[in-house]
Amino acid sequence: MTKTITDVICPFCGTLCDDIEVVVSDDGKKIVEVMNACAIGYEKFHHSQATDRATRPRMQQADGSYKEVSYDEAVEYTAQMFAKSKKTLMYGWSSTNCEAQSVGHEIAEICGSVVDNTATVCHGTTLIAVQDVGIPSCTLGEIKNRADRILFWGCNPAHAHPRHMSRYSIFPRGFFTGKGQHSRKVVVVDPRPTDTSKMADYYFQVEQGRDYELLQAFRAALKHEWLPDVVAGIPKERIYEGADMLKAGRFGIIFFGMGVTQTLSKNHNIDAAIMLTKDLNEYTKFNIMPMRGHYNVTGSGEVLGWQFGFPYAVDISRGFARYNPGDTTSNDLLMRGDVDSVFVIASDPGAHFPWTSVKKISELPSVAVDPHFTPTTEICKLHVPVAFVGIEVGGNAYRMDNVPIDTRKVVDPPEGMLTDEQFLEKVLHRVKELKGVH
Amino acid sequence: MSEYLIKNGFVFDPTQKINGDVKDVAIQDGKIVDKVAKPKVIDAKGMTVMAGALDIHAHVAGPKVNIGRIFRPEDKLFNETPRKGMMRSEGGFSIPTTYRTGYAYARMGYTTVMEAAMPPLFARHVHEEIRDTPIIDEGAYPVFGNNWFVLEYLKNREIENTAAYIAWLLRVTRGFAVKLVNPGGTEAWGWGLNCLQVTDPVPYFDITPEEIIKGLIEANEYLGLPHSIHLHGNNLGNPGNYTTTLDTLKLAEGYKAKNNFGRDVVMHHTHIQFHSYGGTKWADFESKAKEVADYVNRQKNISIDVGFVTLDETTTMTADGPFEHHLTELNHLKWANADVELETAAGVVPYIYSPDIFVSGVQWAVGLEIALFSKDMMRCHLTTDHPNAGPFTRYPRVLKWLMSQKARDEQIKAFKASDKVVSQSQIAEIDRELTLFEVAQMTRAGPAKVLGLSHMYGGLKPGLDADVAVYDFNPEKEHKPDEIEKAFSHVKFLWKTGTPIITDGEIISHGNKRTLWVNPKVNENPQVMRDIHDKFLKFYTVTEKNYEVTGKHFIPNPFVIEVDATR
Amino acid sequence: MQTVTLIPIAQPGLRLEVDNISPDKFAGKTAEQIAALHVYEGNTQHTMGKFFRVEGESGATAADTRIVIKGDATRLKYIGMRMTAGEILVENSTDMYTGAWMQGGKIHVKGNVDAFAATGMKGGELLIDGNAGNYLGAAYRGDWRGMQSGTIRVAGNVGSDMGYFMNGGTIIVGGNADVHVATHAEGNGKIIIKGSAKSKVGGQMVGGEIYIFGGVDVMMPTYVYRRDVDLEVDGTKAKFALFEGDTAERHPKRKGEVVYGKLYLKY
Amino acid sequence: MLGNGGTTVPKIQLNLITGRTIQQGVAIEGGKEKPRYREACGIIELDPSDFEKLGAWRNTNVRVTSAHGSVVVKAIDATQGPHPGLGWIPMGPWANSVVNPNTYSTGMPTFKGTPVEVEPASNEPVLLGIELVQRYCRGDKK
Repeated sequence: MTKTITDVICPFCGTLCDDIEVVVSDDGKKIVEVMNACAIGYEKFHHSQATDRATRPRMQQADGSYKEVSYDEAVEYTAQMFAKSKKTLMYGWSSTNCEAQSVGHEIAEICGSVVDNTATVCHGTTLIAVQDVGIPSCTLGEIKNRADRILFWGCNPAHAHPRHMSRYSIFPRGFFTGKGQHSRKVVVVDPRPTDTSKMADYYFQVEQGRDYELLQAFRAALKHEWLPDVVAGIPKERIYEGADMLKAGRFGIIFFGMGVTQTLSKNHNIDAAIMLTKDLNEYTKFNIMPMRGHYNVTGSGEVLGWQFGFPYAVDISRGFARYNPGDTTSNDLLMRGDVDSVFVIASDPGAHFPWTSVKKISELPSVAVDPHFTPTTEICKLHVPVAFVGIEVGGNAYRMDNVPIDTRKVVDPPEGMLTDEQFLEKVLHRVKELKGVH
Repeated sequence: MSEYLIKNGFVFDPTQKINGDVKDVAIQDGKIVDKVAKPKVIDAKGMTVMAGALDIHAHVAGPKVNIGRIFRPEDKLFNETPRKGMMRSEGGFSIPTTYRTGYAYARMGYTTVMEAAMPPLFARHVHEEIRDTPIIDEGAYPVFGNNWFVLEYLKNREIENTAAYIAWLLRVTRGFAVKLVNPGGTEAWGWGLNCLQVTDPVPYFDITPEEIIKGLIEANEYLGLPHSIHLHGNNLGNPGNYTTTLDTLKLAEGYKAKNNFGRDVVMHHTHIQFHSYGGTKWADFESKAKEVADYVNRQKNISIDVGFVTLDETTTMTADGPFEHHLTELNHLKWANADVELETAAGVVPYIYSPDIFVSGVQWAVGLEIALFSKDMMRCHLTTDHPNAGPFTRYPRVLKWLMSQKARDEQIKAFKASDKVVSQSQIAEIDRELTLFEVAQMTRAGPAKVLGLSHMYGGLKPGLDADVAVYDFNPEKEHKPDEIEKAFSHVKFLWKTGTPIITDGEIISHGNKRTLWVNPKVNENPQVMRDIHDKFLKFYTVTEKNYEVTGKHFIPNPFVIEVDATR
Repeated sequence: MQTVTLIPIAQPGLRLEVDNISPDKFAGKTAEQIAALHVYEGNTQHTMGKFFRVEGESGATAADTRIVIKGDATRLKYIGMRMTAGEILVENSTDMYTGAWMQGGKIHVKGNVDAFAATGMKGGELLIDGNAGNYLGAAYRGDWRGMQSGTIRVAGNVGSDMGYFMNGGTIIVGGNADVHVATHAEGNGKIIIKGSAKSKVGGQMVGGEIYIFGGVDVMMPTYVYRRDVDLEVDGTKAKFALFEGDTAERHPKRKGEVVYGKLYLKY
Repeated sequence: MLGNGGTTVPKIQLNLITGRTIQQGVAIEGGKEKPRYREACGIIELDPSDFEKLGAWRNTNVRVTSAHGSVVVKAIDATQGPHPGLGWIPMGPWANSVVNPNTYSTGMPTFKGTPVEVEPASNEPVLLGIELVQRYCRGDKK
């Protein structure tokens, strides 16, 4: 007799869907079926069951091969690495729960490390912009219930956040939006037509790298200021028309993604988009929201925020927190040779950093804590496999709109496996011994 | 058995009418007791002894506070303290980290703080921050004044259903009291609009702020909760708004407090300084503190906290979404907004109260006038609406101004537009100086009574929690104004429920911090449960099962106050 | 004026934080006392003496203290941070935050400086014979109060985000500038670029002046040509085309006149 | 394209962008050690017009080279387009072999908008993700 667990939270993307249903075997050990999830979420729940996954730590040998070691040996190696280092880069944190993050932060404070999360290569530049000009935003339900203007700028939810459009943005019928998609005008700005732009009423094919110019042009157009005939490949008539269409809405939202955060101008693109949103509030109601990637990258920023005052790239090397992207961010630290060991958890820089940074990681004492085999685990000196958060252990996570949702455990991890939090607790305990603090 | 005897201090305890008599205070197993057998003795000779202080209204934990921290790195610049011994690192001035928040309150002799606005959907976030704030007991007020359930029930005057919903929400969010922020106006902000007067209709919902406020007073007294409704009224911060404030306060007339917690008031109006302005525009801006204070003096069933302006660069944050938009239009500084589905909104904007700006000077005067015109300090409490009118770490400076006319005169002289500040306010004519007994009422006995917690906090009566602060301040000596500020900035000794937290000025323990919440029992109410189920199905973006705050990882040390409101 | 000379005798493994290398910190100290000052390599506190031979001695005050750094300074962060007076001469190149938050005095770097030089500068003079990195004379993260006053001269090229949130003072660049010059500038700052600039010049600028001798590759669409003007700019007499913007921004009025950011392009 | 007396290998210049695809998302959760990850991310999507300029068949391997590195991927037709002049490699080790690491002191490498040169490399293999990363970490790659 199988049993069905409802209201399960999907630990993949920042959409943090919480309506997943998981059918588990009667012994509660195996996932039999996963319902309501997107293709990626479905894959994540099922692959967590893979028989070929690592269940014990693995230490890199001289010849580059890996040899299984005990969790105790893994804790000792990790703690010694922290204790001996002058500055450890502690990177990742976005695919684990807030409780594990908290334990990691105390290790960082004791050892004088740098804590950075995946925002550093995702929405870090968004956070810089927010610090410069703020951010008028809202929860996703406000959009579902009120929004009649939906603008996707440099993001492609059809691929990156598959259920976003049906749960929150384009299609849902809400309190003041009973007609669903018919109550809304959808706008997409992207250098290539995408599966998202197929659903748009208005599509602007911006010249790649010219988002900043186009955003400022839209702002000028709101005030009917002069514009050159063509901006970023868009004729000015279409810009004035677009500006009026946005003004004419009752409640609008701009969603944006890595199309602008990773493109030339970076934080300035977001800055201009936020100011466009602010300007639109002179005429109607408008908000803006980053399409956060990992399911708990937002949570990492929140916990760092209340414990240290900064959302990522937190340098605690001198015992107090400092922050300055460009200096205290992972890729700058690695490329400038300003760290002497690397601790990676719940993310995969090996796959997602430029190769010059990845090479630096492989040359340093390094630990990767991850349930999967990844390019990172296969270049670090030590791989510590752990239970899947949101599947084999619960814990708090923050959705892309900062809404906290407590993830659920649906099955037990393989016999004897530790969770991120348990492993970090052991390392913290050992680090305190080595550093003589209580 | 942990026993302590604090000997020979000047004791101030309004709950026992003790006014500076030299007495001993005994502590045993977390409580104040009459006598102890083998105590550790602390010599408090020449020092001032009071109960631990309570902050009835501060924004110290939760989503908008953290927006403030995250979007103001410059607030931390050159203002960080490294980890030391058992103490975590600290940072930030106007929006300090959770660790600094706990330490800073303790250093001032505060042992209980109420987070003033908790968006229910974000309750987990609020509780995580409370968990990471050491030493002090905390509770949080969920916001109700723009909640769709409340608007719909009260449109039909359904008090019992409103009460049942309040009971449910307090339980699932682990909340402490019923908070209203710009009732109706924040829902209107969902469309970029506002409700400035208590008679302005709320778009679509066909109800007025007046009806929301009266309805929630009735529901609150139906339940008999420890605290009264906690109200941030409409039209905050605008010239001439004192008439709106008087209209709002009048709504409490005729209501009587019904509860088993010794509370007499039915409405607590918060940070009333922001609501006591005259004039028609900034140019003729003036204080109407007298008019408001006089009404509060007459009307015994309401209480207030002040929201003193401390003349600092700070960070404003409130669930009054439209106000923050208004503010960013005025000062052009960065603006964060956070609308919350079905429930509320929030805004955050940095603000500089400059002694060189006439309006800031008058705002400073309004706050002090409110307190100095108040006759019953049990109903007038010390706050800065942290961090809105200034950081809570400035309380000792506010005490200096309240206790010393000389200190006030020095500040008035320091204003650039000194003459205009004086002409637009009455502060220069007031010679009242608050006594330590009155300070103890404003910061201890008063808030404890209004919160319905006088059976735990606010005094040194045997049986109360042993929250005791000892200040190196001799009331029999003459003091320069700055010595007052210095003494109240840093307690010499502090106990939290009997645990020594500060000894000889050094923090030695994180104590046994508790999270307070109220759990009202009401009759089964199938209709309200159906309505809740229906709204989660149709309009929320989280499921009903994923809404309630449960688990030790959010609240490791809860303290539940049970209320039986079954009929 | 008395001179203290620092001669590197060891290089750190990581970057070295030398915020104590400042006339304000050296003033009134002997070579021994200076050698005992702290420097930081990650979480590790060292004495200055571990990395530098200290020669000469400081003046009684910052104002009459001159510091000379010989040898390789490319791994030294925060040279002259928050200095109020006196002089620092660096004979080669420096790392980040050279002269950050400086309020007075003079820093002369004969080589290059890395990013964040003169962050939040309030006054004084910074001379760079080589190139400067990104965020020269910019605001610290989140602060709307960038460079307030003082002068920065760079003989070579500068990176991106020069004069970010600039409110006052002058930056003169002999070579070229990368993207984002004077973004969010407001008030009376002045930037002169003798070479050329890339795109995003003057984006979101509310007030201030930019002079460019060698052209801009892509102009912001929110700048409007006003007229030609004959000017003498840092010793060069020439005809300039005056553009005003950023038209997308709010613009305050001064004496009834709307104040714009001014962008002068040399013919 | 034709040189005197013989053919020269055709090369085209493109502006490279990278990013998410649902296949990439499924593959990273399905296991980055598996061939499926290479199928999802060891590719470059080209506009038909650029295929013409390149004179290469669909689904043949090409070498993508930038100022920052070089990598062999399989060239396929644009799945979301048209985007003449733009090349698309899903985010992953293949893309990260060539993207511009310059952060402009923001912490963020310039993942989008890297000028690259694309040339046929039908005889060169597309490496598995982990293989590729281990190779350049061991220094088998400049």
